[in-house]
Amino acid sequence: MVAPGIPEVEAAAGEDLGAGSLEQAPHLLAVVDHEPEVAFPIRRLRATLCQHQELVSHVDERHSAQAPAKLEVEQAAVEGERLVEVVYLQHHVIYADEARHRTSIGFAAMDPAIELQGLERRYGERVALAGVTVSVPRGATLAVLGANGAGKTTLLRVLAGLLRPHAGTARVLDAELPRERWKVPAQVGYLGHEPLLYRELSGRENLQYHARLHGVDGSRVADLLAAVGMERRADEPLRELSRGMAQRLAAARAVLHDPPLLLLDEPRAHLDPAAAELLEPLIGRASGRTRVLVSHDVDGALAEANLALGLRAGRQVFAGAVEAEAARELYR
Amino acid sequence: MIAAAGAILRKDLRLELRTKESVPAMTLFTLTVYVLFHFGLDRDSLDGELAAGVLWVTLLLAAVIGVSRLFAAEREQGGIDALLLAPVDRTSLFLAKGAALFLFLVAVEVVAVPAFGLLLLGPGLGGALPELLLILALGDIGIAAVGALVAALAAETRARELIAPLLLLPLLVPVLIACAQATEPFLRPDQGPEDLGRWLTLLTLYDVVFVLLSVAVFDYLLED
Amino acid sequence: MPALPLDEAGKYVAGAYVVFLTLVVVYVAILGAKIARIEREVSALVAEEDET
Amino acid sequence: MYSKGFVPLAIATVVTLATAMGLVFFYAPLDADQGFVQKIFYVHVPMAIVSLCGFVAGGVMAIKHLRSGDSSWDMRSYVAIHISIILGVGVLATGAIWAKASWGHWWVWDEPVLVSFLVVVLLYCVYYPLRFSIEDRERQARYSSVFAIAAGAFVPLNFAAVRMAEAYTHPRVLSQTGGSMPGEMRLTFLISLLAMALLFVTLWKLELTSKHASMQLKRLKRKLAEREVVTT
Repeated sequence: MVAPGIPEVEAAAGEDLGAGSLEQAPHLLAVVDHEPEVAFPIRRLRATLCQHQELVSHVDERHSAQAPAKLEVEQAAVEGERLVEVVYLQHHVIYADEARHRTSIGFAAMDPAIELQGLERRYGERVALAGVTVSVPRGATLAVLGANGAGKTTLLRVLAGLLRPHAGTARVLDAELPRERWKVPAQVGYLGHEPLLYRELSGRENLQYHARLHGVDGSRVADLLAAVGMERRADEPLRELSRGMAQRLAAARAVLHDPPLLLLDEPRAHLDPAAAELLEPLIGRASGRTRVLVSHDVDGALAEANLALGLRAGRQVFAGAVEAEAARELYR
Repeated sequence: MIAAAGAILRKDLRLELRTKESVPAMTLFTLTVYVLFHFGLDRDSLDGELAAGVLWVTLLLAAVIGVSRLFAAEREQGGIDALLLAPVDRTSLFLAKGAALFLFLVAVEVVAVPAFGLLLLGPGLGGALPELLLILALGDIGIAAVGALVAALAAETRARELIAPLLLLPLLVPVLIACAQATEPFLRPDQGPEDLGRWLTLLTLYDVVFVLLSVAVFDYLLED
Repeated sequence: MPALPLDEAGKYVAGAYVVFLTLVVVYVAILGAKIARIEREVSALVAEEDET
Repeated sequence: MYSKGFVPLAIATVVTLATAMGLVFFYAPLDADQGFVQKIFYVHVPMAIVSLCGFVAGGVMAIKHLRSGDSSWDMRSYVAIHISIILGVGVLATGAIWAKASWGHWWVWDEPVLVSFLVVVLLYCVYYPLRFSIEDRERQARYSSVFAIAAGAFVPLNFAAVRMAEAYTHPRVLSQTGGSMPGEMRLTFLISLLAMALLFVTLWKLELTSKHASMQLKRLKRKLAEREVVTT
């Protein structure tokens, strides 16, 4: 059922995608639903998708009494060789998970991973963040852009539950901040400026310590050390390693508990291209995780993001799709 | 909670073994203070009240060093953030830090108390070893509980090097009173326990109050 | 300890009560200064608003 | 916000204070062995009791703050501790004068109230540097509350410890313990205590009102400043 689709969406697809990006990876997106009351979210979703051109979609909207969607999703997953992302409604997440499994690619449910409404945070009298309103679907990447001191790191720390929001509402996965802060740590991987590792301990010891804190099996430590290419030097104390190596270990630390949400603060700082490549499956787009990415590399960040949030002096300048040229305005 | 506390404690002990920051410094400090007391008091050997006072004041001052270093690694290397990013209770941090401080104090005393016996004490120490160990243990629990709380309180302030000792020492006055009074009879030439029970009761009460209190309030520290 | 004669004791008693009263008066004076500052700032604000 | 019932309270405070003073100097009998010097007792001891209760009350308010997250309780706790420290300094000063008058020394270590007070005041003096070296408002409130709770629990423990130590090394029963006082003395003492307590509450409310007013003023200024930014 993937092949024919709703004409208007196909038309949109044709217009929005340049030939080049179609060849690269036409992101097909199947939405299957059978309940009339969710027609609205589908339409909203479609609108969102049209804004984000790399997420061109096949939207199938059906209204039948029962909900035998499983078969169709499976079919979509199998048939859709080009099915890169399956966006699915929360009613059928269980089926969508199956589809995800078959395609081994991420999916986004309509239930957003992050939903911020008028978020505010002060330091004493100084306002660090105000009026931030953004919604990030599951599996999507949000690029946070802005000059130094614009509030990017503050936003990440609020999302990580390290800072308490002072006003507005913030929902991170299924946790309402700050009331349900305790739910956040298990689901969030945070990679900030500091590696959050002890200099006197080796990479392995550091990761084992974090594995114990997270209640993760120790065998994952060895796997991750291999994945970040640090096996050979895993037993040297951190202070003897270069900043880039520490950053690789920090990335391993951030994904130790396989979190669905990653908060990345310039994750590729200090990394050479090879190392950056190596970390791609862990913290890159292909990891299938929802990501919030703070970066000063406007083009790079926009290329791997589905939506962007621009901050200036703590205020939101834009949220959603944005042209690189407009984003660069932030730094002027 | 216990598992997380265990993980933090193991990490702290491993860090201490590797950096040798706290315990050697604390031990060296106690020995230096003995020398200072020798010259300051101009006495070759002490006994009774004076001996108990010198011993416990020295141990408390050494504890100040331990307390001021207790959160140093966490503060400088982001350990607090890492902990808040892990699904663990902050109470486990208190338990781990208290236990670490307790072990540090025990390690210091293993050297410092015999050294006191050798350097300054007139009468021998051996006669009342079990009682002395009990007093030391109860005193150390009190110091560890209050020390971990104070270290966490001071960790986030600007003038933490000043605030930690200024907070810690008055809070430890009851420990000093009880420990010195309880130890004193054993350091007299005519050894014999005197009112040991009431001082141990006071110490136990102090330990219980401050351990429970710290567990109750620790959750409010180290957040945002 | 024999009781001090009245003239001697009077000095000390007076001293103690003077300490107490001084504390209270100084405290109230400081509070008064604070309130005066608040009053000044409010007046300044009102004046500013009147101008605009 | 904090000024409700302030006028009757202030009047009651002044009346009770005046009554207490009158009773102290014209009604209470001279102490059998201390003579006129014993009059210091009527200011020293009530001040000590009220100050201690203030410290403990500060701890209780701090518990309320941590429980409710309402920062006004932190303010209440802060002001209670602040006034208690001032009274504590008064206790030390009057205690020293009393000691000089009755024992000939400005400081005596075998007076448990005085010694405990020294320790307590030393501890609470650290409240200010602790509180004001934390910039973030919320964290300041939380850390101050934790301190207030720990110190509040410490106060009675410290008293027990010091009293035990003094009683052990200097077995001497003080003549001014409540039980043995004659009726007139006791009445005078109780009125003095009441006056001191009322004074504490009055000052507490006064300080809170002033603090609240200046906070409101700051907010108003910020609002006006924001409005100007918008309009220009």
